[in-house]
Amino acid sequence: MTIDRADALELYRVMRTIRRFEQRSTTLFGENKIWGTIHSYAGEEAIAAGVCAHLRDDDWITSTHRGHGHCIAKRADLGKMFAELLGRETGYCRGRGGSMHIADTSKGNLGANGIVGGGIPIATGAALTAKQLGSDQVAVSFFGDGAANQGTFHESLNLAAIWKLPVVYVCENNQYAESLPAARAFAVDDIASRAIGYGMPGIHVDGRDVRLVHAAAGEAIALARAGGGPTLIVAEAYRHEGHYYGDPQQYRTKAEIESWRATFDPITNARAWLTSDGIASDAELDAIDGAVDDEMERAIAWAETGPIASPITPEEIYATQ
Amino acid sequence: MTIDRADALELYRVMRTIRRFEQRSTTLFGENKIWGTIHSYAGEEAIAAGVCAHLRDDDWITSTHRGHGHCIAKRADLGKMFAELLGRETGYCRGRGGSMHIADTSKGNLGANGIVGGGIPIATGAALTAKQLGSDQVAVSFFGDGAANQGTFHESLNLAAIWKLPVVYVCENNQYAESLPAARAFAVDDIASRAIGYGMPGIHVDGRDVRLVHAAAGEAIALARAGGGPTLIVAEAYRHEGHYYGDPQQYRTKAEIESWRATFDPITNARAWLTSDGIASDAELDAIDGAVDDEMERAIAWAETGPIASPITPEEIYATQ
Amino acid sequence: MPPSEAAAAPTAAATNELFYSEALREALRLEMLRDPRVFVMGEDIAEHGGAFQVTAGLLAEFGPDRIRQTPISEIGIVGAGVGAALTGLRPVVELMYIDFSGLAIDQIVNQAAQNRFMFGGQARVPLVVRTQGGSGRGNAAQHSKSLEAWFTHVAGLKVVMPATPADAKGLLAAAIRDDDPVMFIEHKLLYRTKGPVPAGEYVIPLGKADVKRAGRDLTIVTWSREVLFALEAAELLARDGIEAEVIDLRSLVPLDRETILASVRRTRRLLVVHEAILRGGYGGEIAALVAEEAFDDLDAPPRRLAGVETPIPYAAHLERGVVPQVEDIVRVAREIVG
Amino acid sequence: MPPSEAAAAPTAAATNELFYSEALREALRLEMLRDPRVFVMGEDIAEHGGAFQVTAGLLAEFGPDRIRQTPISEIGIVGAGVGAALTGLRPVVELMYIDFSGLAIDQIVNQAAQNRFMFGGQARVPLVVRTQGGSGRGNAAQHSKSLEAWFTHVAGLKVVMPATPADAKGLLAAAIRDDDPVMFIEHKLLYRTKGPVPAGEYVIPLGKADVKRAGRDLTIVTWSREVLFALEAAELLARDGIEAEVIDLRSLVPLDRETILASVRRTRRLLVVHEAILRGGYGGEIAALVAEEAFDDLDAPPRRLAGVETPIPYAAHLERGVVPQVEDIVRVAREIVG
Ligand SMILES: Cc1ncc(C[n+]2csc(CCOP(=O)(O)OP(=O)(O)O)c2C)c(N)n1
Ligand SMILES: Cc1ncc(C[n+]2csc(CCOP(=O)(O)OP(=O)(O)O)c2C)c(N)n1
Ligand SMILES: [Mg+2]
Ligand SMILES: [Mg+2]
Repeated sequence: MTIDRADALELYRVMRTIRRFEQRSTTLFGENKIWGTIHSYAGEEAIAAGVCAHLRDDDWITSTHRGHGHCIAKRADLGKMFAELLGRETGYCRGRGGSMHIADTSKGNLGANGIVGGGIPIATGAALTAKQLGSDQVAVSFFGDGAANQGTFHESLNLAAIWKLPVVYVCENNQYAESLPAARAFAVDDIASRAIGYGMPGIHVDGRDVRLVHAAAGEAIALARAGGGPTLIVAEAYRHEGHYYGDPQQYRTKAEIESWRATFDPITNARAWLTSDGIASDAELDAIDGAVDDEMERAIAWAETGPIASPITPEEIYATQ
Repeated sequence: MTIDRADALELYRVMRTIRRFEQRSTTLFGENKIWGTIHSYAGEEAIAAGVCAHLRDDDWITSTHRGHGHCIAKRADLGKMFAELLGRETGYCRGRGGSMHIADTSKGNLGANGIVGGGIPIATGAALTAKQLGSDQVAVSFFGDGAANQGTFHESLNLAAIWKLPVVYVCENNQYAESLPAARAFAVDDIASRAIGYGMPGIHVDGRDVRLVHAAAGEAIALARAGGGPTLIVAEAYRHEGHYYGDPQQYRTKAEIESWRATFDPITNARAWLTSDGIASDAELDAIDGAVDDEMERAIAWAETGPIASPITPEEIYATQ
Repeated sequence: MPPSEAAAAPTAAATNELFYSEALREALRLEMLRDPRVFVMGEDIAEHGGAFQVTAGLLAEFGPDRIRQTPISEIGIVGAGVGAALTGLRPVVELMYIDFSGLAIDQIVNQAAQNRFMFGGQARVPLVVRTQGGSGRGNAAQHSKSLEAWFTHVAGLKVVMPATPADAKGLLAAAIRDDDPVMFIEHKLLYRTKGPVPAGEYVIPLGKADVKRAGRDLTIVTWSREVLFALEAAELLARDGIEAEVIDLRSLVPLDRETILASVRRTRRLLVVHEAILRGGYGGEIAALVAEEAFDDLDAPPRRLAGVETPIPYAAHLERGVVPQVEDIVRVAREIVG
Repeated sequence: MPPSEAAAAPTAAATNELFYSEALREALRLEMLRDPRVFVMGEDIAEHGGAFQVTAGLLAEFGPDRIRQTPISEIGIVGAGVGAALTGLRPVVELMYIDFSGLAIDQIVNQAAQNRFMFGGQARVPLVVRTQGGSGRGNAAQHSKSLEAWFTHVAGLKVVMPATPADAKGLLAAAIRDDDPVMFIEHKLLYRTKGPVPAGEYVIPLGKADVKRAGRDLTIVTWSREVLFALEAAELLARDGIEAEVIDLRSLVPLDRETILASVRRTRRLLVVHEAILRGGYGGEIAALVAEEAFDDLDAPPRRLAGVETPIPYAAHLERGVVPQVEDIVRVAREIVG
C-alpha cells in the first residue's frame, strides 16, 4: 500500500499533534490545572495515526487509559479534549469523565477506559452490531501489552474468530505494564503468536514506523470490511514518559529511557522518511509543527474559558427516567 | 513409557470403576435418591485414569462439575462419594456439597467445581504452593473444552508459564459444552495450539486410548516435577450420556451418539489392548468387572445406611469464630 | 424505522394461562418482532432452548443471528452486549445463573451502568441482562444464590425481579424498551408456575410496585419467589383475622417508595421478606427507608425475615431450612402483630 | 513450625508516629517475618512498591517470590491465591482498586468464601485480599467506588475497613492470621494520614468496633475515611453542646452488634455515615438492625447519610459534592438532635 503525499503529511501532522497534546497536557498538569491522572502516549503516536487513517467516522474504536492519541487520531476536537481535562462543561464528557474516560461517539470513539482490557469486549460488540446490521463498518480495539493478559482479551478474540466479526485488535506493546516489563509478563517473545490459538491472523509490526503500521492496519481493516474476520496486530513501541504523570520510574534506568527514546521515536522516524524520500522538506515539516502548536494553544485558550462542569442531573445517570 | 501388567490392570480397574459408578448413580438418580443434578463421565474414563496414575496422594487436582471420574482416579472412597450424592452426614462434604462439590483433601482433590473454569486458577495456586515451598508436588487441573474459552484459562496458563509452575492443564474435549459443539466454539481444530501463545508445550492426545493419555501425562507430570514448568494436554473424547441426567439432547442425533459410542469407548478399547497384547484374558477382566461391581454395591449399601446430613453449624462457614 | 422506546401503558387484552417461562418467551418474541434491533445472546439458548426453556423454539423462528448461542465466556458476551448496545442494538444477554454474574459484573458495573454518565450523557446502553437465582433445586452453593442486593448498589443500573407470569411478560418488555441497562432476575422455581397473562403487547412500567393483596394489619414487602410464600402466609393469617397487605416490589431499582410508605402508614407494621441472606440484603434498605420516613407511624419495630447466613447446602432438608418458608412468615407476622 | 493463628490481644508497647501506608507495611513485614507461609502477590507491588507505596522496600527484604509481582490478571491471581491458601500458604493478594474487584469476585465469592462449607469443613482458605476504595483523587467512576456492601452480603467472607494507622496495622495482622478469607479494604485518601502506632507485634481481633469518641446525645456509626470526618464533625457539634459518640466499625463482618446497640440505647439517636451510595449500602443494615433491636429506645428515626446516587464524577468540585463531608454530618446530626 503506497501512501500519497497528502496522506503522508496528514500522518505526520496527526502524530505531531498527539505529541504536542501530551507535552501541553503535561505542563498543564504541572500547573495543577488538571486533576486526577494522565498517561502520556508519547512514543506510540505511529500506532494510533497509522491505524485510524483507515477508519471512517462511522467506524468504531475503543481506547484505553492512555487514550489521548487514539482520540486525536479519530479526529476529535482538541478544544473539547482539553476542556475535559480541565473539568469544564464544554469538555467531551462535561467534566464527568476526565482523561481516562474521554469518548466522542460522533466520531465512533466509544471511549477511553479505566479498566485494563475493558474495551476489548466492547469493540467486539460494536463489530457484532455491524455484522447484525449487515453494514461494512469496522471496529478497532486499542489496548496494551498488559491488557493481553486479561481474560477479556481471550474471550473476545475467540468470539470474534468464531463469528468472523469485523474487528481489529491492536495491541500496543510499549514494553511495560506500569512497572512490569513485558519480558516478565509473557513467556513468549511475540504476543501476536496468540492469534494462532484463536484461528485469526496475527501480525507483528514495528510501531515506530508509521508506514509499517499503516500497511498492516490497512490490510487488516480491509479484510474486516470485506467480511474476512478479525486480525490481531501487535505493534512494538516504547513509552517515552512515565506510566502516569509523576511516575518515579524506579523500574527502569535513565540510560534505558534515553537510548530507547533516541532509537525509538516515531516522529523523528517519520521526518527522516518524509525528507529522505523527498516528500517534504524540513522547512515544510517545521511549518506543520508550527501550525500544530498554534492550533494547540488556541484549543487550550478556548478550553480555559469554558464554564466549570455544571451540577449533576438525574438524566445523566438514567436515560429513561 | 511402558506399562507393566499390574499398572495396566489397575488402569482398567479404575476406568471400569468410574463407568460403573456413573451407571449406578444414574439409576439412583432415577430412583429419586439423588437430588440436584449429576453429570456422567462415561466415555472419558481414560483421561482421569491415565493422568492420575502418575499422581501421589500429596499431588493436587482440581476437578469439574463432571468430577466423579477424577475423584475416583485420585483414589477416593466410593462409599463416601455415594453418601455425598445421597445427602448423608457420612459423605465427603457431609451432604453440603453434592455431586458438583465433592472434594477429598486427604488425597489432594481440591474439589469438583460448579463454575466452569473455576478450578483452573486454583490448581495454578496449588502449584504455586509447591514452588514457594520448594517441594516436588504437582498440580493437575481437569477442565472441559468449554472451559478453555473462559478468561480463567487464559490468565492461569500465562501465570504458570511465566513462573514455570509445576502444573499440568488437562482439557477434556468431549466435543460439547452442554449443547454447544466444540466445532462451533473454536475457530481452530486443535485447542492445544493455544499453548503456543503462552510458551508452554501443547500436546494433543486421543483420549480413548489410556496408553496414549498415560504416556502424555507421564511426560508432562515428570517435566513439572522436575521444575520444567507447565504443559497443556488436550485429550479428545466423547460424552456418551447427556450433559446432565435428563438432558433431552436436541442438539445431537441418536445416530451420532451410537456411532461415537461404538468407535469411542475407552473401556472396550482397553479390553482390546489388554487381551490382544496378552496382558489379561477376557475371563480375568470379567473377574475385575465382577469385583468392581461388588465393591460398588457394598459402597452404595454403606452409603444408604448413613445418617442424613446434620444441621449446619457456624464453624462450617467460618473456621475462625 | 423502529418505534419509540416509550413504555406503553398496560393494555387490558384477553389473557392466557401461561407458565412464567412461556410468558418470558412471549415477551422476547413480541419485542423481537416489533424491533429488529433486539436480539438474544447466551449459553445453550439455541437448540437446547435455554437452561429453563425460556428461548425454546425461538431459534427456528429468528435464526442463529438473533438467537445467538455463545461459548462459555461470561464477561466476553456481556461486554459484547455493552458494545452492541452502545452502537445501536438492544441486546438481551442471558447469564444462566446469577451465581455466574460475578464473572461479568465488571462489564455490567464499570461499563454498562457508568458509560452514560462517564461520557457526559453521550451514550445510551439499552442492555438487558437476563438471569435467574434462588435455591430449591439441590444445585448447592454455586447455583443457588440470591445476589440482587449487589446490583441495587450500583448507580446507573436498574433491577427487576418478577414473581408472576404476567409481571414477567410485562416487565421484560419494559426492560427491553428501556434505554438503560437492566438486570432482569428470574427465579429458578418460578419457571413452572402458571398464571393468567394478557395476550399481545403488554408492558408494565419499571418502578411500580404491585399490591398483590390488600390488608390493614401489617405490610409485607417482598419480591420474586417469596411473593408466593407471602400470599400463602397471608391466607393462613387471615384465618386468624390478621389481614396482611402483600407488596411485590417487582422493580428493586427504581424503587416505588410511595407505595411502600403509604401502605406502612396505614398498617403501621412492616415485615420485609427475601430469600437472600440477611446481612447486606436489600431488606435492610427497605427497613431503613421505612424507619427513617415513617418512624412515628410505626406501632412495632420494622422486621426482616431473610435467608440464613450460609452458602446454600445441597441436601434437600438442609436447603429448605435456610430460606424463609410460608410457616416462617406466618410466625414472624404473628409476632409483629402481637 | 509456624506459630498458632490465634489472634493475640493488643499489646501496649511503645508507639511510633506512622503513616497509614507505613503501618500496613509494618504489619505485612512482621507477619512475613513471623510466618514463612505468608507472601504478597499483586500488580506493581515490587520495584514500584505498590500503587500507594504500601509494599515499598519489601522486595529488597523478601525477594521476588514472597513479593510476587503479577501481570494484570485479577481473577487469575485471586484464584491462585485461593489455591495457595487451600494448600497451606497464607497469601495476601492486592487488588489495586476495589473497582477492579468485579473481575475477581467470582473467585472471592464462589470459591474462597464457599469452599470450606461446600467441602463439609475439609478446607480452610486463609486468604487476605487487600484493596482500597473511595473517591477524592479525581480518578473518576472506575477508580473511586466504595463497594464494601457487596462483600458484606457473602456468607463465608469477612470484611475489614481500618480508618487509622494503628487499626490498619492491628487489623491487617489479625486478617493474615485469620483462617478465613478476608476482604481488607483501605481508603486511597488515608494512606498519607499519620497517627500513633504501637511498635512490634500488634493484633486487633476482628469483629470489635472502636468507640473513637464517647458522647451522650447521638451515636454516629461509620467506617473508613468517614470516621475522620465524623470526628471533626463531633468537635464542631461539641461547641454547641451536642456530644456525639463516634463508633468506628472497623470490621463490617463480623459486625459488633453489641457495641452499636449499647451505644444507641444510651444516646437514643442514630446516624450512620458512609461514602458508598445510599441505596443498597451497608448503612441500611446498621439502621435496620437498630430499628429492629432498639426501636423503643430511639427518640428519633435512625438516619443514614451516604454518597449521592451517581458514578463518581471527575471534576474536583463535583467529586467533593457527592460524598458526605464534615459539614453534612454536622447538619444532619443537628437535625436529629433537633
Ligand atoms: C483491571 C485493571 N487492573 C489494573 C489497573 C491499573 N493499571 C492501570 S494502567 C495499568 C498498566 C496497563 O498496561 P498496558 O496494558 O501495557 O497499557 P500501557 O499503560 O502500557 O499503555 C495498570 C496495571 C487497571 N486500571 N485496571
Ligand atoms: C461460569 C459458568 N458458566 C456456565 C455454566 C453452566 N454450565 C455447566 S457445565 C457447562 C458446559 C461445560 O462444558 P465443558 O467445559 O466442555 O465441560 P463438559 O460439561 O463438556 O465436561 C455449562 C455451560 C457454569 N456452570 N459455570
Ligand atoms: Mg504497556
Ligand atoms: Mg465439553
